[in-house]
Amino acid sequence: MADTATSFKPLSRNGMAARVAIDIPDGWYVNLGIGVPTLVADHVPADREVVVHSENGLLGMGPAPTPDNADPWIINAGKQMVTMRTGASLVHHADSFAMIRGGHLDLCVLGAYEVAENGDIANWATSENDSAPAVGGAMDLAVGAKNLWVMMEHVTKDGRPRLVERCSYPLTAKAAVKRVYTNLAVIDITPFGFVVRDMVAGLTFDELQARTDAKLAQSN
Amino acid sequence: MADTATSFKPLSRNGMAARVAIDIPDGWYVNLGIGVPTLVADHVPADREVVVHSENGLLGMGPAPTPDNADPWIINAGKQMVTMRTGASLVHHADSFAMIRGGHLDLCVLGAYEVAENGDIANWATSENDSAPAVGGAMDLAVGAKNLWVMMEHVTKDGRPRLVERCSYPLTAKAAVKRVYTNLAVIDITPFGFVVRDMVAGLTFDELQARTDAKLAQSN
Amino acid sequence: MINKTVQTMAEAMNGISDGAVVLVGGFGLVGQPNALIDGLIEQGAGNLTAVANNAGNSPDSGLGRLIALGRVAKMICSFPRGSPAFEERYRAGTIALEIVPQGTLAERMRAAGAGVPAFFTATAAGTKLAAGKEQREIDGRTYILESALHGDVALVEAWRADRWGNLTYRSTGRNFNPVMAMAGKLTIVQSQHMAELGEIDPEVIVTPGLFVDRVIHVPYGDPPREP
Amino acid sequence: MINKTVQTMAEAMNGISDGAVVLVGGFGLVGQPNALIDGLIEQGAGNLTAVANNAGNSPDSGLGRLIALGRVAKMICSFPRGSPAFEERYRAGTIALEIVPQGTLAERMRAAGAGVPAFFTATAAGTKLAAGKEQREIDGRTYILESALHGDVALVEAWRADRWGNLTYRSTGRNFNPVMAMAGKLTIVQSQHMAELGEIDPEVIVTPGLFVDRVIHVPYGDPPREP
Repeated sequence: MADTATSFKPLSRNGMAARVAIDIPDGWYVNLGIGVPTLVADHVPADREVVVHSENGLLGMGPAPTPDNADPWIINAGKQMVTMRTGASLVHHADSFAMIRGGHLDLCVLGAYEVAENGDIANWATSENDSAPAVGGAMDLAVGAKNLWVMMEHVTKDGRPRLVERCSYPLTAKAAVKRVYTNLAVIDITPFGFVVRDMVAGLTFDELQARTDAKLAQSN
Repeated sequence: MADTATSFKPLSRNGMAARVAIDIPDGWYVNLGIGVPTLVADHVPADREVVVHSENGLLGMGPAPTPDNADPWIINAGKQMVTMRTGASLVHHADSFAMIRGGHLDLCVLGAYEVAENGDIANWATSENDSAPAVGGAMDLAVGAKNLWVMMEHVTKDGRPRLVERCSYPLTAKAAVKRVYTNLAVIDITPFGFVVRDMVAGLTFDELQARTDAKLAQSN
Repeated sequence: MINKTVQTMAEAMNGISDGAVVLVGGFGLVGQPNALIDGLIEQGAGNLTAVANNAGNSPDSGLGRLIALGRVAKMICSFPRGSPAFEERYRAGTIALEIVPQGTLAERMRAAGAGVPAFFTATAAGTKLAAGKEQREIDGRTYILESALHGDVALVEAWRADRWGNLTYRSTGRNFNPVMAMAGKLTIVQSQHMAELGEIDPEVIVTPGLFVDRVIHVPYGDPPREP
Repeated sequence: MINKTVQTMAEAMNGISDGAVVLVGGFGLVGQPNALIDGLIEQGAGNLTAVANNAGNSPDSGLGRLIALGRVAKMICSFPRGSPAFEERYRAGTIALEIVPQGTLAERMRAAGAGVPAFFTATAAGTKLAAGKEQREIDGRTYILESALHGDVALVEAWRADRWGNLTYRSTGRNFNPVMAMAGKLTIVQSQHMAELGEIDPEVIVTPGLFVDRVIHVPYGDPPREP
């Protein structure tokens, strides 16, 4: 389904990141998954202190370094060089995952292949993938954080919906996702399924529903 | 049974401590229980480095302070002021007991009320005791250390044997003790029961057996 | 901006309810959050379950005082001896007692902080403290199942703290404090010293601020000296 | 006198057997004990089970090289992508793979070091990684039982070490290293710097020497920079 004939403009990756960032309250402890979610850190409003956790034992991650302050000993879970913010702390992997698994993070933002209307998330393996399966810390993050938000394109490159009645790919966690940010909309997962919270300008509810496998409800 | 008519001299508490200390190899990590076992540290031969662990998170405990270097922030598991040796490290309680429970200590020396010939130890509660039962770290130490040695008087004040066929007091741990140091003898716990390894000068095997509930064997 | 420091003990104690499970740091007289306990006494919550290594010492201070005032309905600890207030109430049957081996106590709270609801341990297997607990042979050894021990509140004593709640401890004042900080739903800290954010080296922070909810500056000096 | 420092890589590697379970510290290119792996390659042990977060990176160094040389029969890790040597052997069916979620991997080794033979966790419950695992509802949530993961050998990279084996790490070079140091029966450390005993503040030692068996001084400098 081509979006070019319609009058709305899907969000860019940075647009999605900015949309997520404005919903993160001051003072939250947040883990941003590898890939697009990492961009969220750059969009947190300047008047909020949001503490970013990286699974490899860094709490209080800062932005990418400039050439002047690059330190190859300081990397994030995506194995990119980063910086430490004032107030940061370092722990080992078991303590770092105690933060995650013990329910101490307010929020984790993950990418996903699919999210189901019951909150199931599939983000680590696809049936097409013949290389070795790789889960990393996604299963820990999905069950551990107080809030799990997903960031993803609303449909796949070939137009298949990613918001589904039931995940077709192997699950990362069951009934874990609370909210999904796509390039078209913000959708809550509720006991009654998907509830649309926000849409890009110019997009109609019916157009969004047409791009979604499961039934959507409108927020009041 | 009075020992005064015989020709041997029971060891003093410091004599027992010295007897234990000469059996501790260079380089061992050792936890010394509250009470008499604490005295062992003072008798380790000067040419050996034995690292003493205290449950409250101090590895590398040194002797009691002089008035000049007393620091009320440095105490041992018996809540006495101690010192830190060069090379000491500090950890929290869960990490400290990970050292114990994870099998990283070479030796723990505990006091006891009774030790049975199968290695059972009773050292935390007696039936006469009507105050609140108090176990502290004894159960962790008894199951965790690679070697558990017990230091105790050979008989009670009223002459009842403490080395028994079967403990009458509530157990601290089952089949845990490897060796017992008393004021009369050193006795190994083996698959065949108690085996006498050493006795104080002038004491005969029969005299020792007469003061012991379970059957003793002689070491070859 | 994150600022966990509070100026008054009333703010520090806000919201603690009757019946709360309260974790109390410290071992011996070292690292005891006695100012926070005084605050809790003032605040008024009762029918508490207190979790600590000991059941207090003197009835005139700290946990001993909380017990003497009849605020503690149940004590969970490893070593309740040496606390006249506890012993009196225990003999009178007016306080309940759950004895937990010291290492199991620490591990149960670490488990609570780390999202482990239950774990097997060899400690206490085959003893009367294993009564009623699930038992299992694993690789030829007997273990019992112990459950996570969460606190509604954790009272912690630290040496230095900053406004994010990053903490260090002093010497053996560390003891149960970092473990309880992890296990408390509401973790309240009294700190001897306050540091500017960034003053504490990231490498030496023992309790990262995410485990901490409130910090109050209580520069009381040294603990009393035990014999 | 305790002196865990060894002068030669041959001494450091002495006694590692074919079939050993080898824990390999590091995350990304940071904190990787690559010199020890070179020593292990030289030493000759094969048919190894390697435990690490990744299955190596380049086939020319570290764990990737050990795999490329056919020494690893089984890989236990959370994220094997990005290792050509591993992927080639995995597709060819000449290396076994056990995928473990990263946090479960860390916790299983921490459990091994702490004497916990098995523990419940919510991670992976209801997923295909829970297949064959005991499952239990506790307080309305589903958990699976995971077991301790011991190493016959742990290979660790540290920043500073003394002759007792007390260790510190640098920045995110800490990662799995302290956890693996606890979980290894034989823990071997390569350290960038050697300190005199007592030079490292007791408050900032991350791995106390009792977890460490051997230390070799390998001042290699900074890790390579990833993009």
